[in-house]
Amino acid sequence: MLLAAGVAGLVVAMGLMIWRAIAGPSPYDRMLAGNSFGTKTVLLIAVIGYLFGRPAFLDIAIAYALINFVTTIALMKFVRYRTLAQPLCSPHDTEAKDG
Amino acid sequence: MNAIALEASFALNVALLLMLVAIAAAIAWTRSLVAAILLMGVYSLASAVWLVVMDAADVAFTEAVVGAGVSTVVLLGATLLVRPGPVRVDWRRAIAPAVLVVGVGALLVLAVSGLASFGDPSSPANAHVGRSYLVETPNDIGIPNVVTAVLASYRGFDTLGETVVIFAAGIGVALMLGFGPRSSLPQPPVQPGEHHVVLRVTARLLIPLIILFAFYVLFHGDLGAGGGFQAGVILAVAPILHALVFGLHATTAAIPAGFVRGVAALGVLVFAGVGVVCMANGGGFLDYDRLFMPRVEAMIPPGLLGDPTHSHNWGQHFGILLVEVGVLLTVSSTMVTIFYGFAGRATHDVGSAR
Amino acid sequence: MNFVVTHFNYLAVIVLMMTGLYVLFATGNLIKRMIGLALFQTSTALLYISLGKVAGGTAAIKIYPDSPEAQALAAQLDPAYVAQFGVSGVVYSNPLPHVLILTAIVVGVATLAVGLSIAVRIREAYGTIEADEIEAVRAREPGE
Amino acid sequence: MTLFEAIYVTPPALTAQAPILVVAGPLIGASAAALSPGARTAWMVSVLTAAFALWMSVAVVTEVAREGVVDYALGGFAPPLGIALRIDALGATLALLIASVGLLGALYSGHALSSEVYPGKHGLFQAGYLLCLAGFLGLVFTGDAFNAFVFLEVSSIGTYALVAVGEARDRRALPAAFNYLIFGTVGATFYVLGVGFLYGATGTLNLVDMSVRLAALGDNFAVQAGLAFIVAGLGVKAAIFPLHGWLPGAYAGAPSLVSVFLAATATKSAIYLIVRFVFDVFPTGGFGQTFLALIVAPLAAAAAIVCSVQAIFEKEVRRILAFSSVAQVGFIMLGISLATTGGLSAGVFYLVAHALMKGALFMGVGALAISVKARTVEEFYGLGREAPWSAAAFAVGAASLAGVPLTMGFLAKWSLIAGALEAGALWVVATLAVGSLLTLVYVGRLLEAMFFRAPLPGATRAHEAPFGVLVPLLVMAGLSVWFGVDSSLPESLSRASATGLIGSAR
Amino acid sequence: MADAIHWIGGGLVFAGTLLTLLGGVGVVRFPDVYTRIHAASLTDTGGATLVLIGLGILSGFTLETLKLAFVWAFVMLTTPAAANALANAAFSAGHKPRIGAFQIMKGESSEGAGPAQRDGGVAP
Repeated sequence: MLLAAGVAGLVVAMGLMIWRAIAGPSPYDRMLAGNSFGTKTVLLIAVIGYLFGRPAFLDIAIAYALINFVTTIALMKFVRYRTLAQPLCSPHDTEAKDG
Repeated sequence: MNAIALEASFALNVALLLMLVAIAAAIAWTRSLVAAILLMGVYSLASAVWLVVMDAADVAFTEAVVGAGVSTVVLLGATLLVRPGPVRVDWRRAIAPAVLVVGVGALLVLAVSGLASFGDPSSPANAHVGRSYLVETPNDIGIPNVVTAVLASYRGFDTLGETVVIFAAGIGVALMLGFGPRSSLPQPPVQPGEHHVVLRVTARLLIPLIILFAFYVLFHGDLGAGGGFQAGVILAVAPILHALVFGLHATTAAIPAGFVRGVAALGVLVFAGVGVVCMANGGGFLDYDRLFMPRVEAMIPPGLLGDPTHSHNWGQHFGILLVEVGVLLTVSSTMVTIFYGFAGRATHDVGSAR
Repeated sequence: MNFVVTHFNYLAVIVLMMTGLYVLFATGNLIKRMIGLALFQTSTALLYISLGKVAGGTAAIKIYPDSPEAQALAAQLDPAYVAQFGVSGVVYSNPLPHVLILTAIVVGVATLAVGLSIAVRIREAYGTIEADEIEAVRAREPGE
Repeated sequence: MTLFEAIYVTPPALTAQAPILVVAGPLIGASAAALSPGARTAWMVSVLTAAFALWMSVAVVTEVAREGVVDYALGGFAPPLGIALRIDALGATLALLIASVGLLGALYSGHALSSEVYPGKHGLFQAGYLLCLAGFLGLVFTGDAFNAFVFLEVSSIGTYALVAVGEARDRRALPAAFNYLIFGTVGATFYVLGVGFLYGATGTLNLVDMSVRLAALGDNFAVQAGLAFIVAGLGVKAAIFPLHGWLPGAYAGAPSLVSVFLAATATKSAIYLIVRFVFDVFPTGGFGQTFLALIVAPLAAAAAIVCSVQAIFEKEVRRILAFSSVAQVGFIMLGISLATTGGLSAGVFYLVAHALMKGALFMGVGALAISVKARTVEEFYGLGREAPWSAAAFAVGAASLAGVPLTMGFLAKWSLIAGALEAGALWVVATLAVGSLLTLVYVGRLLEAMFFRAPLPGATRAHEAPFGVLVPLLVMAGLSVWFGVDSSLPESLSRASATGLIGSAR
Repeated sequence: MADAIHWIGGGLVFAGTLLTLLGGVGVVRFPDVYTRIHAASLTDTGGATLVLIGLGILSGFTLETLKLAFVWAFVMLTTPAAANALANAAFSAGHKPRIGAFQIMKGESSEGAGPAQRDGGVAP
């Protein structure tokens, strides 16, 4: 019962994230919503695995967490830096540029 | 608890489908390409959850890693290279497609009306061949994951074709976009003092874990959701993340583009080679029961790995594993080739092609 | 009305397919068209998966017949139903559509990659990825 | 069949595995070509692989001639659980055709490619070419509806990229390839949808099993709409009339090797699959044939007229040939939709004839274009005297297209008319007559330009294509004449195909 | 005992999802990027922790517990890092926070100003 209520809560939270992803207004809002949507799907998979009696689905949740991260980084690089190929700055690089 | 699971399954099915419709409508409606790409990723994640509810664990795995992962990255890479303006909408030009789409939709509804109702266990789709796989797999193949058994053994030829399709896509992208980073890649607009040390440290921690997880997915594919394809994509995510954080030049220095292409071809050769070995031992193509020569087969002790009843399935076990390794090699290296192609191409202007 | 309830999944999937096709045909932007194509292909996958769902079924990853897991799953369902449609006491969903769709998803991403790479080259050759502008450039070329 | 029995030297162990080797050989060859270090090695791999595929398909044809239908269960699982290859006379005919064109194309690519594709990409290009070959061969051999989709996509994905490579010569290849990709993918997805509905109604993917269960099922919306989706989806690939939009651009823009190969095989294998579904999978005289007669046949007739007219008004030689292909597909579909033994066998004969003549024509255009970048009809003025051998081969192909006696095209038209008269379909005869007259007009225009016009002032003078290009070209053109004189082989194959299809459905 | 485990575990899961839901409300209602990131990332990690601990209690000590720990580790590693990256990128791209000391100091409002704030120059 509690698990089912939890599932419902997660689905509603996912709906809210979709709203934010559609509404924007800035691309960072959208990315935030996408990333948060991903985290919620991870949790949802974990919970429904238990609810349906197949906890082995947790493997899928791990994959979601990984993919979600990589996608967010790719989007961030796209929006902020307009390149996928150049490295992200390390503190060392920036200091060299400043000096 | 029990009845709740069934009801929750139905409610989730409806809720997620409605969510998918909403996302699809938003994709159609939005004029921002970034939003469309991001929503496509969200769509993939949501449909993957729906797939879990529909008991399609393996498909959910694939859809998540492909739809939300690789597709998004490839779309972003392409969008960077084409530097598009906003998507224009011309309502006059949208009428004919709308009519066409409604026509197709009507035909689809007509077709669907001839299908058995959703979830019917005695529908032709579920009662005939699909059920036979469930009944026969323990004896024929001897692995728990029926989807893997069907994918790699019963319909292994399809999977060979699928591997070749991916290989062909790698060839196509390499023919179009070339192989790796150019010297004249654009410089990002970096503010003074801006840096991403958190990401660099996180990535360094994650990349080995990703590779480890990929091999877990590969070798666990017999027992649970997963297999060569999913593992291949996850394995490819490691160099992609590396390139995103540490730069493409650093990645190609570690994993050269030529090497990656070679591995892609090698994967197809491994898969087809398994088939040829089976043929050479007197079986049909991809008949894993004949993977070992009879002399070798006689040497396998019964009850190896503690499973006395299925020692006759050793050929199947090894065949599936080898085939999955072939799939992994081709898929991961093709995904990396595609990423190299898109991320490594410098933006060109008209006339300066090639 | 009853039809809508029993075939809800199929109808929702049809709406998704129509959306994908509409995006594909109504926009001139080549990248958006590829997104529409991907949407259409993914929705086709959803149709297959809906075909293979068995009410009360579970993923076609075998559970050992007498394990507590199997008993818990069987307890959710009417014993007569399990006896008729189950395989050694567990009702599974149909694995075949899952296998087919795994293949179809792969084909989808392959098409996406090739299509986008061609779109990139079009941008380099024509300076635009809007279908009507490409047409306009082509119309001015000799030999048309 | 005597020709092949004479040269037939295949060890029995290979004969038993020949069906799968036809498909798996090019797949392995493709990865070898992708791995090969230089352009020359890649070409040799390509030629050897195509030759092997041809050898094995000859073995399959002999086997089919002896047994009627050859079945091959993959993975050791009997269908419907496993995937099975099922080769009847029609499949064997098409495999022989595809493998022959594949080998000639591979030989031709030795010289023709270097002027069109950057040498560093030859390995990948040859790999893509072999993948297409494997895809088409797999498509005609498979006995499984979904496996056919996989091979459809193997060939298509390779083709999209290969067409786009033509941008080195003509940048219009790029939008054409993109268009082809969109159309082709929608078509393939429609096919998958149709197969999904058939699967939902029958529960099987194996074509033989499916036909048994469909016969028991009777009328059902899912089945009927499924067939409509399948024919529409494959109709895109086969360029059936309103769905042919991708074809002219793709054929005109692609590298000449790809044009040759596509013109000779791509639409044909899709037509094969349509025939397979309508006559083999669906019950005789049932919905399938009604659908063909009521919807596809009028469209085919429209194609035969409209696209011939379009071909007359085109300026570019390759586009003329491409529109002509759409019109000729119309003729083939007209023959097939008669649904009689005579009509079907005429359709199959026409299909083979068209593949050979279009192969020769596109190869001829490619050969002529090696020395001068001739594209439009005006630029072809006077080439007949400057490059006589290539021009002669082109002329033979054109004559066959127009239906001049002593060529295969004449026999094809003749048997089509005979089949239509036998079935009492006078409107088909009329369409054919009008279409043939229109064909004469554009063929005449091409030949006039090449042989009876002086070169444009200031045009660069062409010279004869290299030997390596000329040999496959002359062989291809020679086949059209050879089979026009001694038509026993294609005649017997198409007759066997038709009786196999109509008979097997009963 | 089994009943207690059921209630405690289920309660933790429910509490976790409630937290996530609250975070979702925050993401929709808060005024600018930074506050939204704040709402999302804190509740995501907190909610994930509660949910996964709850599931761990429900499952007892099996292989699944290990996998739960892995999921937890991944979520804890990636979500804050991604949030940090987003905030970092948004700030360096010129987004100004709408509330808080920064705005009072500079006296600027942010939403919709500056070219970098549009969809990276792609959207209208």
